[in-house]
This record gives sequence, structure tokens and C-alpha cells, in this order.
Amino acid sequence: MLIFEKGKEGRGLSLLPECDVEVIMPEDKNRRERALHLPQLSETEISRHYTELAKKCHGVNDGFYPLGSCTMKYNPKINEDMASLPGFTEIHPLQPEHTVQGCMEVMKTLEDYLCEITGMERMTLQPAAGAHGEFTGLLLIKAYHESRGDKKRTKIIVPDSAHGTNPASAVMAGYSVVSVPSGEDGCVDLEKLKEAAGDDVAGLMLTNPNTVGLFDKNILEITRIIHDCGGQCYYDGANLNAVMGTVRPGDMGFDVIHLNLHKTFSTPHGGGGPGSGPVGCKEHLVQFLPSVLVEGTEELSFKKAEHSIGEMKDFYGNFLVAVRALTYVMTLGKEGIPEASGNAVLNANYMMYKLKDLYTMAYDEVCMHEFVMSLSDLKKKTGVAAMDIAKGLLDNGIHPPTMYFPLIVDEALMVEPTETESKETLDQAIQVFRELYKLAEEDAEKLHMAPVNTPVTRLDEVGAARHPVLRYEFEK
Amino acid sequence: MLIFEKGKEGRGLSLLPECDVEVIMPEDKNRRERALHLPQLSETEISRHYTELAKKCHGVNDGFYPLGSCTMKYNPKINEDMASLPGFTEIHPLQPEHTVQGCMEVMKTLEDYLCEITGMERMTLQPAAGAHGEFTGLLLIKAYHESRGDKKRTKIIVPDSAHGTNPASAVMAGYSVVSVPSGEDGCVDLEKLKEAAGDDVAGLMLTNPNTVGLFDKNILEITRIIHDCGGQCYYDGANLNAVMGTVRPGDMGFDVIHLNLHKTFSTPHGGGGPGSGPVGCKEHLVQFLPSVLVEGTEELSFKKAEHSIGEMKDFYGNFLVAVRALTYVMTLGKEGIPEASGNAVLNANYMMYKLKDLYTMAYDEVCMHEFVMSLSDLKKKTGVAAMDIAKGLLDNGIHPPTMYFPLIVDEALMVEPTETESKETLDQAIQVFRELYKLAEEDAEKLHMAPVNTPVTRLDEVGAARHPVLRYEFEK
Amino acid sequence: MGNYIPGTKQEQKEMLAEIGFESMEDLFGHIPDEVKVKDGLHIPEGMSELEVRRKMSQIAAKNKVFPVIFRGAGAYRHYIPSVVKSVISKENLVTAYTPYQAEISQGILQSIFEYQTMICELTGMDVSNASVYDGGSAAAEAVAMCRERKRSKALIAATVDPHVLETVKTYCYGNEMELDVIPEKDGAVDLEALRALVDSGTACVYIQQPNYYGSLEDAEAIGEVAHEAGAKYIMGVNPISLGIIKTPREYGADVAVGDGQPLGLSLAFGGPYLGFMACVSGMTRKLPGRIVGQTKDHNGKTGYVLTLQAREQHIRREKASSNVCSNQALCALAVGVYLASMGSEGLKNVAVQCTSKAHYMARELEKAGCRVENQGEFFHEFVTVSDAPAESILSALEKEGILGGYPLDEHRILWCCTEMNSKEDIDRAVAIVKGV
Amino acid sequence: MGNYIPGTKQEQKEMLAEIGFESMEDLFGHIPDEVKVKDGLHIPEGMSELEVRRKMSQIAAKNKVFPVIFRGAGAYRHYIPSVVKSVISKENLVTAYTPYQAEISQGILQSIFEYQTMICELTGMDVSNASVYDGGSAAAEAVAMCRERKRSKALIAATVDPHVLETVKTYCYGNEMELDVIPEKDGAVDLEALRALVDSGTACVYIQQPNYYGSLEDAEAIGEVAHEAGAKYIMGVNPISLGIIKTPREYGADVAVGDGQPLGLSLAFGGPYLGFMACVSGMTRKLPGRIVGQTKDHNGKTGYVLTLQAREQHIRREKASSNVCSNQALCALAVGVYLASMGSEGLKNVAVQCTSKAHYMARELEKAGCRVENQGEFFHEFVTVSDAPAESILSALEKEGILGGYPLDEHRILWCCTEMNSKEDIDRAVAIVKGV
Repeated sequence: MLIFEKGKEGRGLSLLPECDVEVIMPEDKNRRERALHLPQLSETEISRHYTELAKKCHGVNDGFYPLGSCTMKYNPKINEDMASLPGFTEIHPLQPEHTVQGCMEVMKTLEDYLCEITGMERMTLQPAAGAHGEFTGLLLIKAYHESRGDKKRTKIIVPDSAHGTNPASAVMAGYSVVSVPSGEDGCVDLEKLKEAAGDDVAGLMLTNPNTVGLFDKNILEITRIIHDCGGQCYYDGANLNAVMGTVRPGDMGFDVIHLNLHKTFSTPHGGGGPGSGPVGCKEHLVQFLPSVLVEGTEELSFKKAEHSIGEMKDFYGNFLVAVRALTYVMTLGKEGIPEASGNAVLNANYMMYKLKDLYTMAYDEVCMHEFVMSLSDLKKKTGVAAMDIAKGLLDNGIHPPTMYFPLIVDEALMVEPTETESKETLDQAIQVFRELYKLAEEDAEKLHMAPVNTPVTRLDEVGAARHPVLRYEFEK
Repeated sequence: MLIFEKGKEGRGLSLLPECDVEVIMPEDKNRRERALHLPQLSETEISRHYTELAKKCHGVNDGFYPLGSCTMKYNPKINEDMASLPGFTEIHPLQPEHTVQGCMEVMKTLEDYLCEITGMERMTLQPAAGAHGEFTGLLLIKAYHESRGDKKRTKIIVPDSAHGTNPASAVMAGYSVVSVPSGEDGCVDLEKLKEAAGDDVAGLMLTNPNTVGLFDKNILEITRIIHDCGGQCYYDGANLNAVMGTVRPGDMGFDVIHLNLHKTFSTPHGGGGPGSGPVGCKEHLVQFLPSVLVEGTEELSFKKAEHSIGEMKDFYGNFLVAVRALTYVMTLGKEGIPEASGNAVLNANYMMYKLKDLYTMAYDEVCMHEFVMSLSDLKKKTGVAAMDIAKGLLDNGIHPPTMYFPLIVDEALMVEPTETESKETLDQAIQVFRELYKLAEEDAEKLHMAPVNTPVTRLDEVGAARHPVLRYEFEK
Repeated sequence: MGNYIPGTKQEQKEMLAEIGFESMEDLFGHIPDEVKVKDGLHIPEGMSELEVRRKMSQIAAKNKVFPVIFRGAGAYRHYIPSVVKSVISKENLVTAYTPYQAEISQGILQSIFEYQTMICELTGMDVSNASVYDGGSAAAEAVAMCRERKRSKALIAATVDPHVLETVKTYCYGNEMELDVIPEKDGAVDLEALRALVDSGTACVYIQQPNYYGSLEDAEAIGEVAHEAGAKYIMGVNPISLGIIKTPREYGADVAVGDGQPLGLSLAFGGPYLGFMACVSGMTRKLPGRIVGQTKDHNGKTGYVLTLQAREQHIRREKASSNVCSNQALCALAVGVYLASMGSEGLKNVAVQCTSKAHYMARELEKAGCRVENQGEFFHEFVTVSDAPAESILSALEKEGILGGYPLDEHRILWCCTEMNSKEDIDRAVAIVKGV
Repeated sequence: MGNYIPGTKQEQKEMLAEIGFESMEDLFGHIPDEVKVKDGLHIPEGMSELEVRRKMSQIAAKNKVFPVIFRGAGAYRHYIPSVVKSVISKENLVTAYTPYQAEISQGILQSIFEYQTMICELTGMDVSNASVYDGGSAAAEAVAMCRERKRSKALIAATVDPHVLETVKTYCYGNEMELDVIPEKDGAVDLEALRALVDSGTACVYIQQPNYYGSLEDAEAIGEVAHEAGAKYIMGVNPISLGIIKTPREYGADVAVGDGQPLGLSLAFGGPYLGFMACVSGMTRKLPGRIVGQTKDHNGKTGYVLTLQAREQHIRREKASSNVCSNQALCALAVGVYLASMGSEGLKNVAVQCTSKAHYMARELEKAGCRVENQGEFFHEFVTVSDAPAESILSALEKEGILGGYPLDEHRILWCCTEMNSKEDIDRAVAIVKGV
């Protein structure tokens, strides 16, 4: 039941005292006339309503969540405690600098650590999400070329295995997109890349390990090709959780990167945000960074980059997300950060190893922190698609892997266990995967009908898009 | 799965820094030898374990909770916020008085308000629960008689409808118990009471409204009879939620009372505590109060009563529960407190009215905040007992009423809706009750098997008591 | 040192052995040596939870929490009901991903559907998305969504929040829309100047109501100018003001955006906040970001899904209208709980208290010798000009634990009042100002 | 004014009408006038949530939160892992009643069963109950449970916490058990005096380990004396110490009790804490309070129930051994999460750090001119005697934000160290003491 269908006219909470000054109302011409329908509920009803909604959700604490490319690691409770300190939550963004030295220290310290982890010179915490970071990074590249009077660069090269945000971000930054096909090994096809490289190329967007979970060994060659043609190399940080402490994007030749603090740095996803997508860059791009940077050692101060591209949003980014991420990095430190990556890779390889006799792996090589299975064989054989296996997992209390991505793999399921899962959890999930495979062979129909144990069964998405109902309609 | 069956040797959290001073160990003769088996889990596993446990519980936010005599009203969120202020949680109980003026103000203010609501002179917040309060109150009575050299009083009169704690508390206080039968109207049988009253009676324990939900109109006569024989009148505050602002125990002639802050004053029950059972008394008993009382207006200080019975426990009571209760009383105030009671009574009468054509009411009169149904007719007719209806409610998301209490009503179900429930909730529950009645007539077996939608079905309680398994046994 | 890795070293070794590796190094052996980190990361060693708690608490203590705040300028301190925090800290809501798997995400999806409805109610619009990053990015996305093949110029009022203006500029730098600023006159949009700027290439006119100085623009007239030229009309609004001020729809807007922070989110040094976006039904398919729709499951049971995804990047890739994917879902939930807690009357009450207190403070500051610059009606912000330097006034207030208004220049201060400012606070602040 | 009543006045009127009443007064009409409150309650008017929050926050601000604490004496500041608070604020655990309806209370019941197991592990005992109010009442209940028909005298050491002693006295005043205090000698139980006191009427001997002064008693010898006389032996213990100190069972105790506050509960001005009680299997049915047992459901599935209820007041009424019903379930849950977070090694580490730091501080204070009074081994508390008045020392510390030890008299101070006190804190405190 929707919240609007609950409650009754006149119910409500008592939240504010009476107005203690003379009441002023706007003049008629500016006064709202339209009736305002907000819920009218007692606190009991509100509280119960959201308790009911929460029960219909599955978070990381509810079970295994191997959602590929999303790095659903456990969200430590201490992070939440630190992000709710009044010394952080009650600070106005426009307070005088000497009254926000703590906030600035958070920003500066986190920036320093993230720069060291990624091999970047400076980093802005302003972007609010990965996609926002991509857009920001591309604008840095744009500003860079323009600053050199290099106006002919209109293209961004994106591999066909890339996240959909990459091409979309490129377009937002005013570029056209050149898609480069992947080789049979899932990696960048060097020949094709060389063909695409030219003096109209502003840059390349890449993630390494790539979206099929493999580390592209030719990475230095790839970034060299782009640099040779005068382009800039952009690193999509989606997969950083595989390589922290082993490889740094900066050392692979990338000029600019974004991170997803809500993936790699354990801040919660919130059911779709708030995230945080800091953007780091090499020395030559620092002058273009947006927002302000924190400078100084004792007395910290804000400084705007000389040729800043401006503001990507109001204020300094999703600050409380940065607080959580800093808490996390401080906790793990120089040994813990690489350990996280090492175990993320171990867990992925373990699961892949234990499944590959049954499920077809898209690429049967050592994977990084995730691997991609192709269910097209199974589908041919039984009619059971990736979607059906995914929905079967729901009935077993496991969040499905990412489905149908990357696009270059048919019937893809992309599994990312993360390092915060125990061997028992992996073993249990492996067993469920194997049982579902068997079920597919024995009773495909059952999987077509899955899930059955969830608050709702499969929903009519086509109908939803065809006849959109996007809000509750109050009776007139 | 028990927490001991999860995890693995060597797993754990990193909570403390290394010891920064020389490590000292106890001498061998005092050193623990016995192996210590505590869980060895990562934070992910711990967090998921308790998430799983929490899912198997039903709290006030999960639905209607008409558990008679327990006053399961909604627990406001602001109360929790206030009880987690560091200015309350981080205070050592033995800090110097000038550093705990805030805590003392909480105690004094709450005491003042509760005294006004109940018509008492002073109140101690030390007792940790209702039963603890009963014991305290009886010791006050004991000390009172002794202080007057009146040593012959060895009996406490308790109606047969009383809570089991009453006689048990009386015994703890060194008294023997005289049970007085209730009249047909569920109220105290005045004649029987007069017979029991005598110079060996230390006092009477009573709750009014009584445990069948009725206000005993003869209350002044009752307390007079006891006073006339030299006894003291003890008020069990379990049912105070019915009469706040309408009647005060002090005005009904009671000398000493206990309250249940976790019932009447909206502090959460915590699955069985912590509660709080303040004990208030009239002027003549103040000198015997346990613990310390807060005195003063500007600079507050602790003072021990002149002839204090001593300490009922360490320190000053469940202080954070008092914080919640004070928050509640401050919120409701002089109009809100009577309104709470008024609506508690209204809701009970409404439900009773809507059910009494079908269910047999133990006493078909205007009830107070709860009413008692007797299902013996139904049981005779269909074999469906109070227990079965209760379990049937579980399958409908409703917490059952109190079962088989008071003992004087056969197949009792005691329903206390509380004032924080909406008419919709009552109507829905009424409908469920009616449907279950119908089901009892049509398919008794189904109700015997209920519940079926719960994490477990009916448990073997007899077996549990006969072959007690009271802890997990580790393999040797 | 914490690491949140359940497996012990022993277990890791066993797992490695089982899949055919000797060590972690071996597992990473396929990575070319020349790109590998040689001597570890140069960040401090990890810390225990106790140490981290201490360290972070010490850092937080370096900030000054002002008990009394008269500063707004884009971030507002309002009362946040207890029930809001209690809901948004439920772990299954906090730790879930974007609700792609609708069957186990009905709670989040329904909460967003309810949020969308509430935003539509507030703004008077037909359709709302599931939120974007904040007010600034919402404004920028709104401008972008109005672009048409022959209309690629945006006009934005000089009287909008400078952060918003800067953000719109950056987005336009990216997508290469032309952006002109409509000059201000007496602290409001210069209608004549607007008329001169608008033409057949104008995609949209963007104004803010109440504007940066707190004043109410002649929003209906501005909208008419925009529409006459065939341009879309976008209004950035303060959602609290909508409790009593005309809705963007009533003023004639096609798109309404704003920052939802005042609706239950803490100041938090600027974020996370959330941007809301709503529009008339004709523009639904141009709206960027997630949208939740109602539908049925196999058994005919009502449910909710992310819908109209054909607009989005993961389907359309380079043809998408925006790259937004993660947004501010948990903040949208907070807004939903806030608005449910306030109810229609409650929100109106907040708005009335905000404007009443601001007007009281403005009057009192005038009595204290400041001049209020706003010419027409204002909501809960206003600008004073004082003889005393703004910095002196603000320092004096700061000493007393009061965060004064935002200094616009040497003598101009932008003040804000909300329901959190009692008459007593205001009187105390004014007395201090008077004493400077 | 808040009231948490969903129904509007209009709805109430309708409901009244439906059931045949004209008004609330009418509904209460059967209550005799002579007992009715005439002119309302004399308490302040209700307040809005904002006002209540302000008021309560102001009251809390009148307390002084000490960043550094060297005071124990029955309440101890230990590190509480983040996960503890996160678990014990889950609303379905917080707002549930005592788990009478086992089918919908398996989470609470299982958590208590786990708690019972952990308490047994800590103490070495066979059976634990589900908690009582606190350490003092646990001690008093333990004494009462040892009573037998011909044994109604209890002996309690003078070296126990005075609050515990007072509580036991009060309970004995009630149940009319005779109570004798075993005198102390050099800060520990006087074994000879004990031998003289114990006799065939002695129900039990109660001592505390470590005792009030932090010293370890010769617990094994004391137990032997008790047992030789046929009396039960009860030990009150600090649960943290059990990480490294012998268990009560190893010392020979029949019953172990104590306050569980150090295991994850905040100081909270003295409560809520919880009392734990555990005993050897022969005494199971004498144990007061709730006990959870494992059993099966109809389908053979393992489940948990409140069991052995025949001991309890709601069944036995005046024949019950105790009146305990509500206990401290949520606190027991906190203890369970704390012990799960710490694990065996973690708890040992806490205990080692506590005792190590206390010994370091004791040595340093001796260097600074204080005399440590403890004769034998001590755990994490110790007593100093100083020339300077205790009050002067404590005031000097207080000025620097340090809560010093607890003053036992004019020159004696009972100090406590835990893992929360860094060497730096200790050195700073000692330097201040030295300066007095």
C-alpha cells in the first residue's frame, strides 16, 4: 500500500513550536493555490510504513551480493558512526575556513591517500558519482587540448566492452564516440586501436582490469599509442578493487581517472546513491580541476585551480561519503589496501575455478576481481537464460550477478564476489549455482517462473514503459 | 545456525591498538587455564548473523501488538535519540555531583512529573523493572511497620486476579500471601476483603483498573478497609495507562506504587528489558526510600533518605530508560498525558464493542484500556482454544493478546490495543479476529496447526523443560 | 589493522592451493612487472577501530558547530524529525544497490515512486525523476534536456545562486550549448533585458524563485516571455517555499528543479544533498536519470520497476540524453520520510515560520541601522547593507556562537531565517549587530 | 504538543458515537467522581519535538563528559565496537516484548541462548540465566538461591563493592536471611575470620574477584572453607578479567555472578547494565529469572523457547524463588555482540591491556610519590595512598578533563585502567598528580 493510501485528513506529528513572531504570508499573486497532497499520518503509521518497505529490500547484510562491476563489499559500521558525528553533519558548507579545518583535513587527507593509491597528482572530490566523474575527467581533457590551441580533437575512443556511461559521458562533453572492438581475448585489439588513433582523437576511456575481468597486459602499449597520437588516457575506476597496491593507473600511463568511493572504498550504495566519484589527474591537468582544492599543511585553505573548468555541482562533493571512505582507508592502511585487492581476486578465481566445469566462462584465464560466464550454451541446450539463473538465485537468498553485461558476451553473467565474503559463503553460492544448472537441465520451466519466494514475482517491465504510471494520482 | 557454528579459528575484528606498555600477566595460580570458546568471526559474518536474527522477531513497528497488561504502545524515535546523547551515555555514575547536574535534573524532573501524575510525594527511580519495584514498595511497607514497632504484620493481601509477580514479591519481602477471591463482577469482593483484613495484615496489593480491565468503583472503600486495619495500600502500576489525568493512585488511597516506564511511558521493552520500575510513596514512607533522592533547585545534590531501606541495586536505576520516559512526558505534557489514557480506553472499548457479538467477553461492561475475552464457549463448541486463536493471529501479522491471564477467567485472551493505534488498524484486527472465529467453526484443525507462516511452528515446550538444553556444547 | 577480510592467511593459502597457485604473488603473476608497484603504497599503516574512531573524532572536533545559524545561500538548516534518521539508517535500505533486481527491491522502488509523487505535488508538475546529484546539477541537466535541434541557447538569470550558475556553465561548456546570462536589475531579473536576449534559437530560460537574494521574481511574466519565443521555461525553486509560494507550474514553468536538502538532510558541509527534477508530461522522455513506474507482476500484484530505461546510458550509450546512473536514492528516501512527517499542514507551517522570522529579523536589523536591499517580496532570505564592514559584524556574531549571514561583499550580507531560529536568537543576533 | 495518537478529534468522536458514548467524559462516566482529578495535572504543557530535543540537549549539556577516565569502582569504560550499537538499535529487537510468543521471537530467543552459552564459557559454569538487573541484584539473587531449609545465613566479604554489599543486605532484609560480613585483612578476605564465621547454618559464602580494591583474593582457599562447611560458594567476578584470570569454576565456585556492563554497555550514569548469573548444573532449577532452552518445532526444526518456567512467578506465584520477569534482554544482546566481536583472543587482549596499563600506572604513581596499597596481585584497579588530599589530586585532574580514580577516603584513591587509557594519558595524569 502506498503511503498516500494510508493515514487520514488531520493526522500528523507535532514537530515545531508555534511561530513566535508575527505571521507573514506572501501576497496573493505569489501565494500557492494548488492543493498540496502530502501524507497525513501519525508517527506510528510512518514508522511502520517504512519498516514494511525495508523488509522488501535486500542489502549487503542480507546475504551474498556478487553483482559484477559494482563491488558490493561489506559496509563497515564504524564508517557510519564517523559520518554521523555532529562535527561533520552540522557544518554549513559556507562557514569561514578557520571554522571548517576538520572538514578540509578530511578532504586533503583522503585526496592524498587516493592519489598515492592511483598514482595521480591531485584529485577533486566534487563529482557525486562515477558517471559524474567521467564527465568531469573528459572536461579536463577537453580543457587541456583547448589550452594548447588543439581544436581538432573531436573523438573519444571507447572499447565496445565499456560501461554505457563512457560513451554517454563523452557525448555530454561534446565528443563523438569511436567504438573499438575487443579482440578474441576480451582485450583491446591493438591493431584496431592503432587504426582509430589519430590527431582527431581527444582521448581513450578504459578500465583495466577490463569489464570481462581480465588484466590487459598490453596496457603500456595501449596508453603509448594514445599518447603518441596526442590523446589523453582516461581510467574508469570501476574495477580498481582488483589492483590496489599492485598496479597504479598513473603508472599504467593514464592521465586522468575517476574512482567510485561507493564501490572500492566501502561506502554504502544507498539503493542508488549517494555515491562519490573523485577525479584524479596528472600534473599537467591539475590546473583545470573543478571546485576548490585544499592547500596548506597547518592552516588549511581552499584554492581554485588556475584554469578550472568551473563547478560540477554545488559545494565540495558528497562530503559524508568522503568521511566514510577516509575512515576505511585509515583502517586498512598500506597493508590492508593491497590485501583487500588480493582477496577480491582470490575469491573471484576461486569461484570461477569451482564453476568452470559446468558453466562456460567467457574467457578461461586467470581473472581479476570478477569473471564473466556466458550462458548461451545452457540457453541453447535448455532454454534457460542468464535472466532465469539470476532469478533462481533470488529464491536462494543470493543477489544475482550483473546480467547481460558486458555486451560483447552473449547471455553474460558477471560475478564479483569481493574480498569481504568468507569461503563458506562462496562455497554455498557455488553449490547454489551448480544446483540451478542442474535444475535448468531437469526443470527449465521452474526457472522461467522464478523467483517465487520474493515479495513480488517478475514484473511486467514492458507494460511499465509502454503505459507509464510514474506517480500516484489523488482523487480530485 | 548458532553463532558458534559460524566463523573459523583465527578470524576476528581489529578493534584495539597494540598494548603500549609492558605486558603483565597474572601469576600462574590465578591464570585462566580453561579454554575460552568465543565466536571467531569477521564483521561481515557478525553483522549478517544478527540481521538474520532480527528478521525472526516481531516488534511494535512490525504490526499491531495488543498484548494485554503490557501496554505495547509505539516507542517514539525522539526518545531513542535523546537516550543516545553522549552527555547522557558517557557519564560515569560516580562522577562528582557538580559534573552530573544534567543527569540529576533528568531524575528530579521525571520524579516530579511522575509524582504529580500519580499523586505521590516522592519517587525513587532505582528499581529496574516492575517486579523490582514491587519488591521495593513492599520493603517500604515493611520498614514502615517496623519503624512503628508493629511486628505482628506478616501478611499481604493479593486478589486472585493479580499478576504472579505480586505474590512472588510479597514472599521476597518476607510476607505470606493471603489471596482474596474476586467477586462475580471481577472486582474485589468487599466482604471477603473485610474478612481478610486484620492486625496481621501489612498491606494490600492491587491494580485499578484491575486485571480484567475494569475500574473497581469501590476503590475508596477498599483502601479504607486496609487503612482501618492498619495496613498499607500498594498500587501495581501495570494498568496506569488507563487513568492518567483522570484518577491518581494517591487520591484513591494508595500509599505506595510502582510504575512501569516501559509500559505506560513508552520506553521500549527490548525483548525483555531493560525496563524501569520507579516506586513512589506518600509522605510517611519517604524516609524509607532506597538509593538517593535528588534535592535542591539550583545546585542539585544527592541525599539518602533518613531511614532508607538501602540499595535495591547498584547506582540509580536504568537511567537511560528514565531519559526516554522524561522525553515522553515532556512531549505529551498536561493535556497529552490524559489524552493518551483517554484514547487507550476508547480503543479498547471500540474493539470490545466490535467483537462482543461473536466472542464472549468475560465481563460485559465498559472496560478501561483492555478487556478480557473468555474462549471457553468457543472451545467447547469447536475445540479451538485461546492458544489456537492466538497462534492464528500470528499468521495474520498480529501479535496475540495475553493468553490465559488473568487466571480467574477460563481460556482468557486479554486485549490491550493502546492509544497509538489507528482506527484502521483496529478495524483490520477486528476483522481478523472475526475471521478466525469463523475459521474455528469451519476448520478447527487449521487453527490447531497454526502458525504456519512463522520462522518456526509451535515448539515443544514440554520437551524443552524435560530435557533442558540450555547452552551450546562445543566439541571437546 | 582492520581489513574486513574473513579468510585467515591459512584459509587463503588453502584456497590458492586448491585453484593452483602458490601465493598471492603467483596469482598476480600474469600482470607485467613493469607496471607493478615496487615498494608498496606510501600511506600510513592501518589502524584499529578504536584508533580510527579517535582520529576521526579529533578531526571532527576541529570544526566549529554553530548552535545558531543565519546563513543559507544554498544550504539550509531545518528541523529534521527523529523518524527520518531512524528510517534512513535501516541497513537493508542503506546497503542495497540501485534496484535493478526489482523483485527484491520493492521497498526502495516504492519509496522512490512515493518520492516522485511528492515532488510532483510540491512543484505541480506531472513527472519527477528519482533525483539527481544536487540543485546545481539538476539545473544543468534541465537546461540540457530543453535543447532542441534548432534551439541550443540557454538564458539564465544573474539572480540565481552562483554555484548553480557555475555548474550550468560547466555543463554547457561540455555539451557546447550557448549560455547567456540575463542581467539583474534591483536584485531581480531585468525583464527588458530578457526580452532583448530571447530569440528563436533560445532553448530555455532559467530563473530561480526565490532568487539568490531571497526575493520573489516576477516569475509569471518571465515565463510568458520565454514561451512567446517558443523557449522552455525552467524554474529553480526552494522546496520549502512551495508550502506557501506558487508552484512552478502555476507560474507557467515547464521544468522545475531544485535542491532537496532543506527537506530532511543535514548541512553536512555541502553533501550529500539531492537534486529534484520534475516536468510537464510532454517532456517525460527527455527527463534524465532514473524513473520508477508502477506495474504488475506475473500474478497481477502491483509492483514497481525502473522504467523508461530506453532514455538511459546503459541502453542508449552514446545516444543517451544524460549519463546519470547512481543518483541520491537514500536522500530521496529521506525527503520522502520528511514530507510524510511534515504533511501538508506541517510543510506550510515551516514555510510560514521561515518567511515570518526572516521578515521579523529584517525589520529588526533595519531598526538596528542596516538597510534591507530587497525591493519586492522576499521569502526567508534577504540582503542587508550596513555601514559596518560585513566581516566585523560576522566576527562579532561568531564569537557568540552565531553563524551570521553570508557576506556578499564588504558591506552586504545575505541573511536567512528558518523555523530553527527563535525570536530570542534573532533578538540576540540583532543586538550584537547593533553593537558592532 | 506531541501525543502519538493517530486518531483525530473527529475520528474519536465518531468512534465514541459508534459505541454509544457522547464524549470522553461520558466514556469515563462510570468512575466515581470523588476519586477524579479535578483541575488537571500540574505538569507543563506538552512540547513539540523540536522543543523537546532542545530542552533535553540542554540538560545533557549540563553534564561533563570526561575524555579520559581512570575511575571504575563498579562501572567501567571499555571500547564498544561499532557493530554493537548497530545491532542493538534494530527496531524489531528494541521494541519487542519478552519472547512469550516463541514463533515470532526466535531471533531474541536465539540471541539469549547464545548469550547463555557465552556466559557459561566465560565463567566455566554449566548454566546461565538470561540476565537479571545488574551485578548487585545478581549477587543478591545468588545469595537467595543458596538458601536451604536449614541454611539461611549468608557470609559476604567486606572486600566486595559497597553497592553490591548494600544490595545484598536489602534483599536479605526482605527475605530475612541472616547476613554476616567477613572482615578484611590487608585489603583481602580474612581467611581466619571466615573460618570462624562459617558453620552448618551457612548457606553461602560470597566474595568478589578481583575485589573492590582490584586485588585477587585467595579464592580457591576461600572456596574450600565454604565447601568444607557444606555451604555454597558464590563469586562475583568482573567479566573482562575472565579473559586471563581463572574462572570461578576453576576456583571452585558453585555460582558466578557479576555485572556485564564492561562487555559492551556504555557508562550511562549507572544503567541500564545487566547482571549475569551462572551456576553448576546441580543448581539449575534454583536459578532465578528467565532461561532459554533449545527444542524442536512440529516439523522437527530446531527452535528456542523460554523454559523451566515452573520456577517462575507467573506459574508458581508465591512459591517462586524470585519475582524476576523483565530482565535486561537488550543488554544481554549487546553482550553477545560484544563477545562475538571480541572473540577469544580479543577478550584476552582487553584483559591483558587492562591489567598491564593498571600496573604501569601503579608503578608510575609510586614513582610520583603515592603508595600502592594492594598487597598481592591486582587486576585493573588498585588503591593509592597519598600525602596530598585525594580531593586536591582529583580536582587537578578534573581541570584537565581527566576523571581520576574514586576517592575512598581523604587520602586513598581507587584507580582503574582499561584498554581505553593510552600510555600518553597515563603519563599525563601521573604528571598532574605529581604536580599537586
